[in-house]
Amino acid sequence: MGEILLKNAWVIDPISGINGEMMDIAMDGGRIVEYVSDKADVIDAEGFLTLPGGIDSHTHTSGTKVNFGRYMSPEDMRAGRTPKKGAMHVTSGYSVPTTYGNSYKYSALGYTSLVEGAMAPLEARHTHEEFAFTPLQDSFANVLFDGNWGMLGAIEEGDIKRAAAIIAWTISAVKGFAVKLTNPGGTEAWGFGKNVSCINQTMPRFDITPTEIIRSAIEANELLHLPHSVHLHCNNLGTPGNYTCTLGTFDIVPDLNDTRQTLYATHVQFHSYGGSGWSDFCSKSEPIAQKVNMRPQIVIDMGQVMFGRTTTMTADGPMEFNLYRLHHDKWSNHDVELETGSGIIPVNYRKKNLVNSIMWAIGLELALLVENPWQCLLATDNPNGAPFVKYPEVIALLMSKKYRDAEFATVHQDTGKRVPLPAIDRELTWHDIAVMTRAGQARALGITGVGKGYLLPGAEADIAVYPIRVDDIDPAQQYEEVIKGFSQTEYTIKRGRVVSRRGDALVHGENTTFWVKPNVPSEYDMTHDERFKEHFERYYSIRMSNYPVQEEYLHRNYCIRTETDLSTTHD
Amino acid sequence: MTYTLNSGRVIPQGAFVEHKISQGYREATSVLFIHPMDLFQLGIESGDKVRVTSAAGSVVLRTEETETLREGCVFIALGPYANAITGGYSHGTGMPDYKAIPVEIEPTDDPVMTVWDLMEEIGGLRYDN
Amino acid sequence: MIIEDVPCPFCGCLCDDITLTIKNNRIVGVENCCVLGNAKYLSKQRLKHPIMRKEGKWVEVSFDEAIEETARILSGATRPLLYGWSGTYNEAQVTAVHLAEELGALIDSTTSVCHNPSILAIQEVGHPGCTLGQVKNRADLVIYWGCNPIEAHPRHLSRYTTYADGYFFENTVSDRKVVVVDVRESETAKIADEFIQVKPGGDYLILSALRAMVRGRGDVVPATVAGVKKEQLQRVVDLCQKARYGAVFFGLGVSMTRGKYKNIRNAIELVSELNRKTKFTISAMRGHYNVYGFNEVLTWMAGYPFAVDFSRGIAFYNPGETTVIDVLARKEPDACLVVASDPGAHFPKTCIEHMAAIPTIQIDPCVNPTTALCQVQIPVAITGIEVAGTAYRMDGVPIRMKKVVETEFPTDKQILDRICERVRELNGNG
Amino acid sequence: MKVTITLWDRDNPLIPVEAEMITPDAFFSGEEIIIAVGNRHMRLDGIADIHIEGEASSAAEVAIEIRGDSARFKRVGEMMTAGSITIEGDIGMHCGNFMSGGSIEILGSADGWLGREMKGGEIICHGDAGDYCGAGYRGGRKGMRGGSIEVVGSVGDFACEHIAGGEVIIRGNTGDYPCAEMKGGTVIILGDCSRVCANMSAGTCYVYGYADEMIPTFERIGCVDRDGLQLHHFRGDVANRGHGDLYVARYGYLS
Repeated sequence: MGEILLKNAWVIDPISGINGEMMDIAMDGGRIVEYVSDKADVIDAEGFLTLPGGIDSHTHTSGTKVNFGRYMSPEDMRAGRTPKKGAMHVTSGYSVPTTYGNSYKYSALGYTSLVEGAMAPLEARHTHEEFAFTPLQDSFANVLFDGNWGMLGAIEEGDIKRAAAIIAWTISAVKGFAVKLTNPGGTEAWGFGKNVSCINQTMPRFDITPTEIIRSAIEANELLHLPHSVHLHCNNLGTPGNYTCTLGTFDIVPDLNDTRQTLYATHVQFHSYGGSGWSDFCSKSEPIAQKVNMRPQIVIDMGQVMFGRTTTMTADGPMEFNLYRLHHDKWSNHDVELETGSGIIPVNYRKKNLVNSIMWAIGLELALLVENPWQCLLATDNPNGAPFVKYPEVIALLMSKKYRDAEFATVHQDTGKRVPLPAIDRELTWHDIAVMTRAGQARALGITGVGKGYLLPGAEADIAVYPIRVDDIDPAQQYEEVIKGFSQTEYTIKRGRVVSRRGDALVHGENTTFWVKPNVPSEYDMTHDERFKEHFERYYSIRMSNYPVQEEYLHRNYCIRTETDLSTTHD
Repeated sequence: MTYTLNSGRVIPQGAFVEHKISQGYREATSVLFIHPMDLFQLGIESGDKVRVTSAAGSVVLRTEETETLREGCVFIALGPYANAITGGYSHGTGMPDYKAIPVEIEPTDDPVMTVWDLMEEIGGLRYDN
Repeated sequence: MIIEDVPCPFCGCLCDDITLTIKNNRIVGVENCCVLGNAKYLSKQRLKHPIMRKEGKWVEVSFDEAIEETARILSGATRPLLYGWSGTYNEAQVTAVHLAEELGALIDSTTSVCHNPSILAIQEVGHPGCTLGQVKNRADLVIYWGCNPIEAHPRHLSRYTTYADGYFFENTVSDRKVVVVDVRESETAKIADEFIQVKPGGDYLILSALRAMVRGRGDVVPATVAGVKKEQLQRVVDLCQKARYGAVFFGLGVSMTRGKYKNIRNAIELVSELNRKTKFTISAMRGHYNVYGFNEVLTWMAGYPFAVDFSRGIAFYNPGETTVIDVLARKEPDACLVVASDPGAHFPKTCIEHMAAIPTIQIDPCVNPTTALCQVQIPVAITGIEVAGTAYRMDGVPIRMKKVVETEFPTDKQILDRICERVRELNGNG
Repeated sequence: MKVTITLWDRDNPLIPVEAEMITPDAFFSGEEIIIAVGNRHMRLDGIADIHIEGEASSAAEVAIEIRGDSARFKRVGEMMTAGSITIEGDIGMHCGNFMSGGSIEILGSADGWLGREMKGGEIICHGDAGDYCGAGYRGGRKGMRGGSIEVVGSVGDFACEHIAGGEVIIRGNTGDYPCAEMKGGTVIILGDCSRVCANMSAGTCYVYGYADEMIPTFERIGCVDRDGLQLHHFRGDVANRGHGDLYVARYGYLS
């Protein structure tokens, strides 16, 4: 992490307003600086496309259910094995690679920060253990609150501040980053094998609806001034006709924050389905995208599906059971007491399958129909829609109508009648892609303040240099070159050090875990709340004192402290 | 006659797990639980010793009667005595047959070996400093 | 000094509510613990120095010499085997995996001889499971199949099932039904509402019959299956279908018997079938307090829960081929490292015969039957008492084990780190 | 091209050797044949004499003969597409893994996983075969998908697990659970077996001997005549919503 000078970089840095300039970037101590001395190591970027390090704002790489995805799938593990080589350890796995496998492959794609999409608080230690073995990316964990009895009880009582206080205690106890709701109300109902149909159905155990959970969590999130907004996996994932539920959900989102969105809706492809069943299943990307275009307080990610084998894993337990009944393959389920659940099944998205073909089209449509790229980020909900190694292909599809048409010709022949994709001519630009793969993520996650997502002095020196000369290729025509260029960086620089070169990881690396700690007034500190403690000791199966994730699990870490609006005198 | 031998965890064996060289562990793991009718047919009483022989080997155990087993089924706590008559074949699964092992049982006056004796019998060296 | 909420380093229940009284750096009082954990906490037996066999006799040696000898033996081996791991913490297990990778070794854990079949079954059909608190709060039907928690996991019933406080119960004991399936009337069977005494090895057949009956195809099932009358099976099916939440727990009585993983697969498929009617979960009664932790560590590092062969430079997994019992029975290994387990007491005779015939090294705090099979033994600190670290409860919940007394013994991790470092040097990768 | 591989006596004959490059395809391409003895990689000619006679214009014209102690040689013939391999003695695990064409003849016995995930071609084993003959890999997708295996002797447990296609003839007996999870293909067992076709969903299995401990969830359809024998026809496994066909000459239940 000494001095480095990256020369002749052709930079796109949307947050800094740089759109294609030849620059030299100086780094020292892991940060970007104005100048370095003449002792600096010099790296020649040779005019290659240089972007801030990639950020995946919604992926599943670490933790209980990810590891269970590996555990239950030796056939997936053997599909992607690499031997020990130089600084690289042995890896296994295709759709759910081992931690080292994830880290090396993401690094080869130029990614330097990853947000684990769903961490059950009770099992948070596991996620942090895996973060420690994902050495080449910084880590963030979304904390699941969809079925949190404490928070739901407070919402039922109408006490938003108490709900916020419980979020604050939990999120800092488990060293998490953001509030995640997965099928709010539904995962708790799944505890007795039930689900909720949409946002206005009352839950079985608490006298509240998903609408109230989502609204209250958003308000609580803003009271705590968390960097990221509420991160929502909507109700009814994967069911035909669910787009009305998604639209209804988007309608209830207030606009409460002027620096970022108030709601991040994840893998929206899975929530943009029309039809009354599988026989008349169709795309409803248009109304969904229109709604997003009208509501700047919402940011979504694509949840793009790509063809081939993968593994689906989500905290949405009931959804996975329905998927299991459809596929009759393996099914794992893991309900987490007083908090959430999860399910895992392997899938194979096939071009011959009409539903799969429509799903593939919907993700692309969302990215092309949402006008503002800052509002629709690129992700596959790795590995649910596809393993992240497919990102270069997704990028190429978005940049080339020709490529889309060529692919479209190979999918199920009836797809054209069910989706608007063939009629969409838009081709995204290099700048759009830079927004959708790093700048947009940094802004949506609220982490520009800690130096993520841009390349000006003061920023973290996380940089990806792709072997692409932007002036030499036309992405609309030469999509194969785009795929190749984004598949393997020339250099991936992490915290001011070259960690990956032409696909090989060069160093063991050490990640940083980012977590939040809201500064809560003592009357809202749950550590001393008798009612909270009594309830905890009575119904959890572990002691409250053993619940918080100890400092030992964090290694290198950065605590984002926030001031809150919880003080009682404030009202 | 052929009996079906099962092995499993029991409290006394578990409690001596950290003291496997002790008399207590030896006593807990070298007892063969057997139905009274089977004892009767063998012509011995509870507490008498028997030699138990399987395809994998044989071992001397002390009997203890119990009516919790079906006739023809015998039980032993898991441990080195059980393993002296367990084979190493796993049917390609990695898991040997620790349960439902066919065994022959005959009365004997031979002594119940100590754990060290069992280990030395297969080429080990006791450490009793 | 009183230390509360200590997690117990004995069985897979990983009870985290133990209270210890410490006087002069010794545990003198134990509260809330079962007899098994209690015996471990109060145990005084341990090996005091590293020992090595020289000219047919045991001699005390230094840690340096023992480590050097271990590294020399392992790095010179063509088919080294690293075995054990369930009685140590994740942080040490991680080093073990790196060591295996460096050596091109086989690495396997005690899982191989306990719930290996459960994992093979899960790999075929998945696992509808849950954390134990979910059972405690919700399950009105508990089925213990081929396990005897009263003797093997003594606090399982009081902390997580029959006798545990549950949110959805007024009267926790009377509102829950218990079914026990076993070949003998175990202590647990005595408290059951329904006890199914199955003929040894007959579990698979009964599970198939239950599945058909849940599907409404009892017509094909014969009048008696593996010693159990069809009427009794129908009663159990009715109990299951009426339950609001059923929880199945299974043990070695299913995994070790005839059919092995096919039994567990059948049980999982029964549970999946029942989920079409009501809520059901199934869980393995894991033995060692951190046997699950090793499965997790090896999985995130190498992709498989146990039995990984690094001999070709990549991770290869095939139980039956890469499992410890099989390689020992085939007499493949030419060196063996045993850590935090006791194969001498738990492996079939033919397997430990081979361990005695090759250079075997043990890292363990205690003298045990495996000691007799070794060339070298290195004593270490006791996890959960003298050293802190992570362990995974039987349901996958990770808990931090505490250090409650000081020790002069090095930790498993320290010893393994030094061996690993020395092996790298000997391999020319230092 | 005729390739004769004569294995030398090894210092420690119990250490397994992985020899997936011993295939007609590899000899035809002229690649260096690397094997692994435990964790040491080396050239095949470091542990065997290799004698090559004649030329070949395709892998189909390569005939390999293995002499000496090959009982611990694993993965011989893996992925082979054509040509032939003859093994004079016993062969280790995973012989003919994934093979899609050509033939393997084993004059002795085979260890476990003979013809695992095989797609085509044929294997004849004159001795016995171990566990998981014609089966699949862990994780339970598909076992053997095509081609044929004939075992003159008996086979171990879990024969043809997950089998999805192809034909297997076992002239002797099988162990426990032959054809478990069967999805397709045909298996003929001339001897005795136990717990046959557990959890099958499709495919056809004939047992000409005694089927012990039948799975209690098969529906008896009737009787058929085959090769002069009366066979009971069962359909199942009902527990698994299966519709496979199981024909057995004689059977019994564990009641």
